[in-house]
Amino acid sequence: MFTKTHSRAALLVMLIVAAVIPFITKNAYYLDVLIVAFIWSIAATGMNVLLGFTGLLNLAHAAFFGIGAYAVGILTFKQGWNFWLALPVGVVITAVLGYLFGLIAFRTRHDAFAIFTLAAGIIVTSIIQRWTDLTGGRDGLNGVPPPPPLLGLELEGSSPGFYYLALLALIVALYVVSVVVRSPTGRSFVAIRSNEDLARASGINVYAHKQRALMLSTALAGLAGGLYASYLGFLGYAITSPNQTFQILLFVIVGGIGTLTGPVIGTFVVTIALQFLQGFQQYQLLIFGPLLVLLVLFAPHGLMGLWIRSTLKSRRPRASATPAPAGKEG
Amino acid sequence: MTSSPNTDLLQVENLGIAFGGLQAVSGVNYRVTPNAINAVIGPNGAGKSTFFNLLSGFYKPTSGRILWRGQDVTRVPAHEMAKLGIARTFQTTSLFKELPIIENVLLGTRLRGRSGVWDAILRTSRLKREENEARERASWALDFVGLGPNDPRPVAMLTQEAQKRVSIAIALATNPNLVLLDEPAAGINPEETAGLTRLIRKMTEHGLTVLLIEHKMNMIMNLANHIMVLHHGQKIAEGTPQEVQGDPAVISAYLGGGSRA
Amino acid sequence: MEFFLQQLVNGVALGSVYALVALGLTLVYGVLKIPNFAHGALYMLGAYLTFVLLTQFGVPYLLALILSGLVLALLGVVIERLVFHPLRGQPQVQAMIAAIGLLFFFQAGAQAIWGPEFRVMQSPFGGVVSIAGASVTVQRLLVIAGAVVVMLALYYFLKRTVTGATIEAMAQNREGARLVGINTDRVSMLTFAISAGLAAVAATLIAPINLVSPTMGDVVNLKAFAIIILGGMGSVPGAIIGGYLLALAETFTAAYGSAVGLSPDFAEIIGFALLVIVLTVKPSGLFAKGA
Amino acid sequence: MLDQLSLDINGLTVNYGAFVALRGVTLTVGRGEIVVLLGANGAGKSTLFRTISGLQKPTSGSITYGRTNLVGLSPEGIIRMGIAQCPEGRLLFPELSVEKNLVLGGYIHRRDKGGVKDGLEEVYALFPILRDKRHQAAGSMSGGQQQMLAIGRALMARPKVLLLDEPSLGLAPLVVEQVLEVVQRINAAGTSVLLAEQNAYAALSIAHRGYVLENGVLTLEGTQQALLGNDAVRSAYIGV
Amino acid sequence: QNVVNIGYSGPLSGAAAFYGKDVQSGLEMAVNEINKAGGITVKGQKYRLNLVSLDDRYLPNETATNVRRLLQQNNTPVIFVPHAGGILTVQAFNTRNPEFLLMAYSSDPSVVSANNALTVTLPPTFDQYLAPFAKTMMKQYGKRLGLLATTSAYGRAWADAMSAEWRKQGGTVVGNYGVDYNTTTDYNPTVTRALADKPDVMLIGGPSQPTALVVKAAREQGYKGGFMVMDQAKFEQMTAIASTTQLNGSIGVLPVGDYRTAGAQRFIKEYAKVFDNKVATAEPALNYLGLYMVARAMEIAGTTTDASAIRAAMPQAARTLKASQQLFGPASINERGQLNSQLQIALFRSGRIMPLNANR
Ligand SMILES: Nc1ncnc2c1ncn2[C@@H]1O[C@H](COP(=O)(O)OP(=O)(O)OP(=O)(O)O)[C@@H](O)[C@H]1O
Ligand SMILES: Nc1ncnc2c1ncn2[C@@H]1O[C@H](COP(=O)(O)OP(=O)(O)OP(=O)(O)O)[C@@H](O)[C@H]1O
Ligand SMILES: [Mg+2]
Ligand SMILES: [Mg+2]
Repeated sequence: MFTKTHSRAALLVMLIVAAVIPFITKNAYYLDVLIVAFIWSIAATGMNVLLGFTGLLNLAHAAFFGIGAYAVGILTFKQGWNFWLALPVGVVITAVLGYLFGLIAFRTRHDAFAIFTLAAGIIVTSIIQRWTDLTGGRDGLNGVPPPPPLLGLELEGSSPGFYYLALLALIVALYVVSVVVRSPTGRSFVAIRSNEDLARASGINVYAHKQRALMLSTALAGLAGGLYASYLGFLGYAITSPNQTFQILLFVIVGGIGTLTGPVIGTFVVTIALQFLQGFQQYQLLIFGPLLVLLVLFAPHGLMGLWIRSTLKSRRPRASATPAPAGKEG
Repeated sequence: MTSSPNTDLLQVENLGIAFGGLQAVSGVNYRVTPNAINAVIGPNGAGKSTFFNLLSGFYKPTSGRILWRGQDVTRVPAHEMAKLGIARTFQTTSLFKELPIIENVLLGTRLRGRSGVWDAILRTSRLKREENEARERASWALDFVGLGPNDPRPVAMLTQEAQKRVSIAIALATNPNLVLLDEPAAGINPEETAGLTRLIRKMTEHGLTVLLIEHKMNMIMNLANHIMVLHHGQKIAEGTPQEVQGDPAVISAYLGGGSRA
Repeated sequence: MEFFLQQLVNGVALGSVYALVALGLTLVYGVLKIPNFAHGALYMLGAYLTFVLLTQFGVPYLLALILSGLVLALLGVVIERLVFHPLRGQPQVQAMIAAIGLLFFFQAGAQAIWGPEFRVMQSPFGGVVSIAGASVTVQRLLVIAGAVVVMLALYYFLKRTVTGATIEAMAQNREGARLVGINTDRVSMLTFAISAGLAAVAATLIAPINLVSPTMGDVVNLKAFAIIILGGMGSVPGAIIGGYLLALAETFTAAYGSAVGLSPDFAEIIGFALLVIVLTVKPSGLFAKGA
Repeated sequence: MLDQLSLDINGLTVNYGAFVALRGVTLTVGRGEIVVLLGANGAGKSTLFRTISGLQKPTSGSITYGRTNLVGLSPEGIIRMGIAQCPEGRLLFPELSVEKNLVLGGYIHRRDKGGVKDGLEEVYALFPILRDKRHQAAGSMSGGQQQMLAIGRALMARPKVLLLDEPSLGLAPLVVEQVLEVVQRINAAGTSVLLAEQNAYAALSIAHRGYVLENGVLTLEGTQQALLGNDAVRSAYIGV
Repeated sequence: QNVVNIGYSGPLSGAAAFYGKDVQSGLEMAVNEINKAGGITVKGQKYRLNLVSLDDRYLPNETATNVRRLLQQNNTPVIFVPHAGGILTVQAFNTRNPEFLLMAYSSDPSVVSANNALTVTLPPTFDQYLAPFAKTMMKQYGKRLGLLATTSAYGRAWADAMSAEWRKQGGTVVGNYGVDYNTTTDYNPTVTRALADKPDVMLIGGPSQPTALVVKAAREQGYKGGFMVMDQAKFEQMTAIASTTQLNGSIGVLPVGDYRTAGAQRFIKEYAKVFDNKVATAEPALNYLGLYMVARAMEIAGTTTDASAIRAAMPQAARTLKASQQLFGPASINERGQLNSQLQIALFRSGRIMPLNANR
């Protein structure tokens, strides 16, 4: 219970800080790093729905991010759609493709599921590479327009306007995930993660719930991708690759799997850490790699897990090794 | 007790399943006596758990039919079976280990809910109504098995006996007509076994039908109204405890001559 | 016919390398349940090590092959001790992230030491022989022969020796293994040693045909994952058959794909397409045990 | 029985975090004895067994076998001393064949190929079903069959002290009888046995002595006769 | 002392790191030389140059972030980017506040056709090689062309353009078997396939070393025809892998060391000295040249901050470079911001590289 109020408070503080930043600095680089982190946070939150709450590792997550990005990019750039129409349509397209993907992917379980999705992701990447007429192929798509100004607020590039747009999208994503994981549906996700056979015996339609979790997860990936496309203006196939998926996975795990705020914190910490390490140029991964190893060794439940554990310790002498999944209510 | 087709709960005809070359269950005809305690006994590896897995939709039979209230449910998936009113427990106690008691039991109520993702996002009244119903049902089930809802610890930290009760509560929370219990008394002591016996009796008093696998003969012979004996996947005997106990085939295959058990 | 034969040799040589890499991965992944995404980096380090032995120390090729295998085996033991052993009992994704951390470290390390550019490893077996009209480099024959010898030895070890059985036993039940007196720590180390050693041998065999660079393991690594799933996880024959299957599929896509409208660069993803199709039809993989 | 020694446990305390699972337990398994350990669920029986086998580190106390202190030895070291366990939950190798499970049970004697073979024959003689299923994966057998395999695997180590943690769990009455007979036979051949059981009557009927463990503390100790005659024991562990 | 920061965002880690490092080396060498010679003089003030390099792993989004960082944290008036994706992304905002000059190193035609007012493109587009390559090779080896280029956007464009040119000159294209030169484990299957069509000439190319492997594989399988080597691959690097005998009959870009200009000869020697005997290719050479032009343009424009003015001074800067800095002959910059560096083509024949004149 206390962890819940704590994380609520933490969330509120974070939000307030996030909201005032554009008033403090107009530095396009800082805004850029934050906007990109907001966008990846949404994608990481989506991955967490599936991995953290439902226990399914989808290694095609970046592919869905890419599908959302290309959908919005193509609709606005090639079809001339308005961004505000293209974004929701892009999200729906991603979720529907997620559903179709699930039809086949959920025939497999456990490790086979993870590797199946890895392979599927690689295939999506290569389709995007080869379907030149639609996606621009290996050249990519250049010139995706920024969202049109809204209420006189400029939304182009690393502007405060886009900053608030991305922040708002993240808040919406977090809201949706938080209410869903607390609902009976979300509880069923956790049941599947915990014990699939018992869930089935208890009358939970495991397949249908996996599909729902996957659609929610891919919809969030699509939302993040759509924002990314109109933020950057350029789309290349590289954003759909397994490497991107691993990066998102990193965000989720560094922050703390199965917690609401973990993926967001993880995204920010990793993104900012990598910016700091930029000074080391080609040696940055020489430092980052061991940092990762140390992290999983000494904070196996991510930064949020570390934090929850320390609060638990102060409250109760016998701390349990596992953090309370956020899906439960006290 | 006479059973006409419309009071029939569960009936199987010529039921069988093979794993590769092994015929784990074969040609079993059986009818569950409604509102009674039915037992399945038999040597290890006789196919009892497999029989349960067939009834609850976890395995698809390679031959035969399963009828529920006269309807063919042979190919119905497990979660649908639960919705129809067949609940089960597993031989090795199976729980949502990292969740507390109440969450475990609430999950048993999930199958009656229709609310989905949108209800959660929009916080519909349906969601709230279902949530209240679920909590009521869950606390009823916990009450029934004699546990309190307020223990915040993950169930993995509870005693074996409490865990067994939780698993029964999850089954009861699904609002079943028929409960399949796979060795509920394994690994608990005589005192606790007695408590469990009382609990199972109470289930039939509440109008439930119980189908039970157990090796504890004292318990079974006291408790069961009707016993079926499986051996090598086949039914070798069926009847009241007295009938079964005296059956020479059962004695040689299963009970043996001694009285230590 | 000559064309077919040429392609067959190409495919079998490539398959030998795939099989060796996949074997190492399947041991660690299937047996210790660690998805070692750093496996490709070990492969890469094995190649560099041989490269250094050849160019800086003038060690003969075959000796370099053995030395590189041994040193990598040692490195396998070190990472098992330092990283994966302490992670025992944690969820799989933790090990996966640790492995990715190692991958970053090894790749960046290799770049820091040897630079980012491609290196060329000359093999002493540079000749070309003609077999039934197909011209085959001696190095390719060496790849095939070397891989087959190593695989037979490994198969014998795993299936016919008690020490080999301990690897599988520990995989299935660590505590059970300890109770019968198996030193599970030693078995974990042994598994990693074999796995990394195999990677180094595979890399040393293929490097003279291809190039040595810090990222040379990336693609092979992904393919090895596809192979072990294709072949059924943890299954030793599965990894071998899967390796050859994938290589032949790639080779023959390149060879005959254009007849059915598949461009040769499709060969690079045929493995993943195959995997998706196989798992769609048979979700547990081609050679999965049990039902 | 010359190489027989006694297993002595003195003031053993075991913690799981802050939770005390065993508190100052003192107990002896003498040469050639069958000793029964009775106790409700969660009393700490398995904890004691795990600690003897070296899977769990005690907080304090000693475990000696003859003159050797077992505390601090690895499980491998302990089984080499001749102390084997058939654990709760069986801990088999589910995907390996029955025979490989048994062969690995004789892992510490692996250099003695003939001995392992003889061991196999002995186990198959005790449990003929295992011979029939020797090529089947252990995990695909029924619960009871697996239990037999677990006992057989422990015997393959040719133990001098055999620890049996609830061997009758989930077994058919006929098989329970067989198992207890087997225990008696093993014992007659010179192996001391420490047996944890819920099935107190059956266990006591073959035992020499017994202990009662409650909430991590030994509360009662006595001979077979004394315990069978004890009212508290009768009501708590035997049932009326 | 005053300092002008010059930005660079390229792949310094990952699969393309060798390429990013090559470019970076060229820039670094120029910066060091200029500083050693006392820096640049702008409106009478002395300035030292400082290269700020950031790794973008070849990812456009990372390039965008890096560029914003360079602008905000380092006030760089000029930024070098060596890949098309990054360049195109940056072109979306380099003419807006704050403006900066983008030094683009990519032969992708869309970089030039974007008509960006603040971009200078360093490498020549590949179309100038098409006609002479085709003409020379068709005459010597025959009319059947097999395509075996890398599958990057660049490689495909090259292959398409060459097919058109080849047909225009009366040849036939017998097969198109692009493979990814960055990920392929074994080139043999594809080479075998391509040879089955009995081509007289093959178009190959990607990074130098894999390209050399393709040459080697083809020769080992008995191929006797000619190779047209795309400009991404450099003879001076290919010789480390394929023997000169195997390379005989290849046409490609003249190695930097084969220019008889004093600038090229000095550059090659210096580069080998500074970078531990690394072979200098056109990559470091052109970026080295680019950096000298930037330095000169700042002096001419009399500003280290005004990107438009620096850009405007670039043509004059190119013309007025000292002879020792003109690597390939007199450089010039055309109205679309493209450097004409006078690169030449070359033929490998009897174990030697012979320059040919590419200009029509
Ligand atoms: N790994 C553990 N962490 C925390 N507590 C544990 C752990 N293992 C056991 N316990 C607790 O220690 C106590 C003793 O457990 P133990 O398994 O030894 O009992 P037991 O007598 O063997 O019971 P059973 O008859 O159920 O097998 C129980 O309360 C149990 O909950
Ligand atoms: N998934 C499976 N694959 C292969 N064989 C199986 C499978 N499940 C069960 N079996 C086999 O079917 C037979 C019956 O097993 P089952 O578990 O039903 O026995 P049981 O009667 O419940 O025994 P116990 O009383 O020991 O629990 C056994 O021989 C077992 O090995
Ligand atoms: Mg059973
Ligand atoms: Mg126990």
